[in-house]
Amino acid sequence: MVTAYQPRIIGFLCNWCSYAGADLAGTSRISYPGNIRIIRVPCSARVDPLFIVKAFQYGADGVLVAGCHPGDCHYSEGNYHTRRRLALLRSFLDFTGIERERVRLEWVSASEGRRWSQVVTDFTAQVAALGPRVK
Amino acid sequence: MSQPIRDKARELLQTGKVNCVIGYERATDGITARPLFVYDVRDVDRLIFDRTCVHNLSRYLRDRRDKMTAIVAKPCDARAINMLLNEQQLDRQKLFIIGVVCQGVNERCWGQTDTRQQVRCQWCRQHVPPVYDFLVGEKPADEPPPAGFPDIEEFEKKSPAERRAFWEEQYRACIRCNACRHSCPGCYCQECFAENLDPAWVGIRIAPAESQIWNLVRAFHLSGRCVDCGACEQACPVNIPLMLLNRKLQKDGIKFFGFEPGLSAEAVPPFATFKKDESPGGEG
Amino acid sequence: MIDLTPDVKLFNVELDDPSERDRFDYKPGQFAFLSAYGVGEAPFGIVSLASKKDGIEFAIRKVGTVTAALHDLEPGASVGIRGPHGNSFPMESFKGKNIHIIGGGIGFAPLRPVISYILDHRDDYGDLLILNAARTPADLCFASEFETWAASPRTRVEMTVDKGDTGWQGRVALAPDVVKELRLSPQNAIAITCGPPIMIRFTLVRLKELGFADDQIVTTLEQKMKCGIGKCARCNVGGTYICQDGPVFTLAQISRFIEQF
Amino acid sequence: MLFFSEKSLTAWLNHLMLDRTVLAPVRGTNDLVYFQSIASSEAVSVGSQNAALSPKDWFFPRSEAIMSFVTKDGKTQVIPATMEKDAVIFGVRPCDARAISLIDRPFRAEPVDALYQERRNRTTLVGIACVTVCQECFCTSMGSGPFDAKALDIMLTPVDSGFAVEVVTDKGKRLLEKAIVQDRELTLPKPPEVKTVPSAGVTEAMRRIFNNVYWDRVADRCIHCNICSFVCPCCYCFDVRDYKGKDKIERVRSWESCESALFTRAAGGHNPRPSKGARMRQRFAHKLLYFPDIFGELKCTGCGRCVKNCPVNIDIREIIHDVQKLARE
Repeated sequence: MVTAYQPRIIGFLCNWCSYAGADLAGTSRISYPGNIRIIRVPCSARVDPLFIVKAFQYGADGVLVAGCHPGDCHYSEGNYHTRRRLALLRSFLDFTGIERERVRLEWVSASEGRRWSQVVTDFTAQVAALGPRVK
Repeated sequence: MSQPIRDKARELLQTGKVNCVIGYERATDGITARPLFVYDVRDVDRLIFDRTCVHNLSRYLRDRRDKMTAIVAKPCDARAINMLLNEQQLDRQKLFIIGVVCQGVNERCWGQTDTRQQVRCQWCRQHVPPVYDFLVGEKPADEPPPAGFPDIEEFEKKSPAERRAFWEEQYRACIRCNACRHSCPGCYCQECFAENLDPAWVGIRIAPAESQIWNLVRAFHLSGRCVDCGACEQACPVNIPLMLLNRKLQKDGIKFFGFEPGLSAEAVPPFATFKKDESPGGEG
Repeated sequence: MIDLTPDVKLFNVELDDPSERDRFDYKPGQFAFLSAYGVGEAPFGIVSLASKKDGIEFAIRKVGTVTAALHDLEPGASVGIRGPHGNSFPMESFKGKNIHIIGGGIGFAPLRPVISYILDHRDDYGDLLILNAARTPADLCFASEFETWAASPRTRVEMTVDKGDTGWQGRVALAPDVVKELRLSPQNAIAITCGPPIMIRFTLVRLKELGFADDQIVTTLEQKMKCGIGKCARCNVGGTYICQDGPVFTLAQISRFIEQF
Repeated sequence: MLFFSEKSLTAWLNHLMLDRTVLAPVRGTNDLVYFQSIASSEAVSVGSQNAALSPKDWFFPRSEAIMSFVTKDGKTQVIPATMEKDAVIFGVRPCDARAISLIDRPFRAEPVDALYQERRNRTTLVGIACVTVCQECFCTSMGSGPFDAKALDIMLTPVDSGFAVEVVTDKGKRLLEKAIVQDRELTLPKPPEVKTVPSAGVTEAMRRIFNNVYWDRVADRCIHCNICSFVCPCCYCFDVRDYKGKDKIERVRSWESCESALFTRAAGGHNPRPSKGARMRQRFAHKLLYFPDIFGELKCTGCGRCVKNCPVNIDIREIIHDVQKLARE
């Protein structure tokens, strides 16, 4: 039997918006690919770029960071900082051969269960298309 | 250029304005230069300055935060001082900066006379230190060439697989001596993330996977802070082209945030601020 | 595993193969490495006597990653043990002498086997004075054994803390000052001390002032170690390897060190 | 005298590779020469300069699992590491061979480091004499020399179109059994002139100036970058930590440097060597004072790698000069 390649994806979700959004997707029985392993963080700004590099070192094929929409951060401005950091990190990792498409930053609110499902589905397909990171 | 530095150093020590002048002297090969700490006017004539003076001496200032110190600073070294001032790591009042006009420095190759100019210097447009108390050398009249990153653009043209292969070879070469960190003026953390035991972000194993996380995170911690002084690359005993990583981050720092570190003592580093309606790096 | 203080636990390590127990022979003052599998290994002084056949005891303060991992273990968990290493207290040569034991904090732990040994061979030794010092009353190691010790013939137990608490009626003073206050007599005596480096240094000075000769003062030193067998060149003080040449030294030996410990 | 033609040397190396690991200097990453396991003698690059890192990496690797632990049914088993095949290191310079013989002193002393011992017993060292010298080396002042064969099993000296072969040990003799060597008259080149340093009596001088402020002054410019220890062929400081894997735990030993600020810092924070001066002195004292006191030999072979690589030119030759001078004052 031939099994399609299943990428391993790590998701860092902010506690206030995106984690609640993912929860809503669950309670609303909206399905999405099970490739993602979710790590809850207090704010998307808690995601030290080091976590992302470490996830790749441990064999992740993609990393998704999700937080509150701009303006909605529980801590006022954490997600603006995340946006800056991740922009630079994606470009930097791409430079070292970890394609920028393997890292994604998304805004998902607590009410966007459906959007969460869409984001995960899209990202999983995108990472799957790149193939395994470690060949 | 050595004589005016010596004269100034003598004056500063004699008047008691500082108790140490950090500059350069000739190394034991008779060719390259090495850092020199002058405490005594009798030693000022050992001071030199020329194209072999590659070290970024501002790295030493963190050991002398509370002492009156004079320092010989090339433009990139002075940028490092600004960067450290931006981050509240130095007291400007305790510092006397002997700025030197610089037209580029050479690769540090012990015992070799026929060394090339460092790659980064080809595209440097900062020939005069952005901060100094006393300037040595003539300000150049020519318009400097525009800054650019042709080396980075060239590397970006490679395929992801090629880029990955290139860096994986470098990770294999890395012996994790940490000289890159110790030569860097920006790496002043009391305890580096790499030394954290719990969690051990970087294990002690000298192996590609650990070297990858070390090299990438080290460079990224200097994003918006690296002043392009090349100290890390000059120190590396296995010749890893670390400036490729650093210069990539500089290039993007300018492109995404319009920021070049170290040009002013009052600048706000890019990761300490944000704009509400920006989209750094574009969408997707 | 027994809690001795808020951050010190007493561990009783039993060998998987009981027949190996006799091969693991040790003397008061020796140390061994314990492994918390998956975290690492660290050296600890053995605090029991070899005559105790149902296990080997260690008093371990939670200070780093290995000790934290050991503290987190459940009773019955598996650990690695390597040793015994190092020299020991010359108990033979102490015979017939008055013994002063001065221990500070967790540094009191390696002196406990000396006390046990003397009490087991009580007639071989003169008067025994035990001074246990700690930061606070709660940090006094082996407090539950003080009464038994004090009840032994010709044995006196003294305590001191750097900082008392509401229930504390005893002394509040630094160990070296107590040494001075007690006017320990060097007459036919040996003083054995262990504690934080700063306490050892000052206790040595006070003992000298009281007239103790360099060979009457004995201490046991501790340094960061990786191998315990004189290879890793980490525990050396000057050219002296604490792991092999020590950890037990007389002041006569220490004063020949060229580097500070 | 025995003679190896280049052709028969190549054939011999290729023959050795059939059932052994053969390491030789190979030009690799960033144009530096390293000792690497080779699959063909064509890869060998024996130039006039020594390799960037010494073959100590083979006996005392930068990182290795010295043992592993497997837990089954509540019992933990300790599995020692071993070596697969016998090995040959080709192209070892006299200074690096001597360095290995110096690391032998502590590592092969009782209790022996079993893995190191096994590697030593099962590895044969084939040396190449230095007919030219690097400008930073000073081997003759450190008990060796460009033609010194003492610590090798076989010594090859470059001559016209081949090498003169000196069989130093029985192990070397056995390795040559399948080799085609001719017995012929050979004129050996003259050993090159090596710069010297005043190493005689430096141990006593070190003892005398141990507490001199000199160490703090030199350490001013030291950036404690660890390069010197990592490139040194006879530095053997290491760190040990556990790695948790899926089915086993590995106890890993890696190179470390006594120059590192955390080297002697114990859990709890006490550090007997808190200053750069004390740490830098430790490195030189270990080489020039403690090791000679214990083993009777200076722990330096004059290979010059630290001199060449130190970013701030802390030059052991200059240190020895200064120490001798200060001790006389």
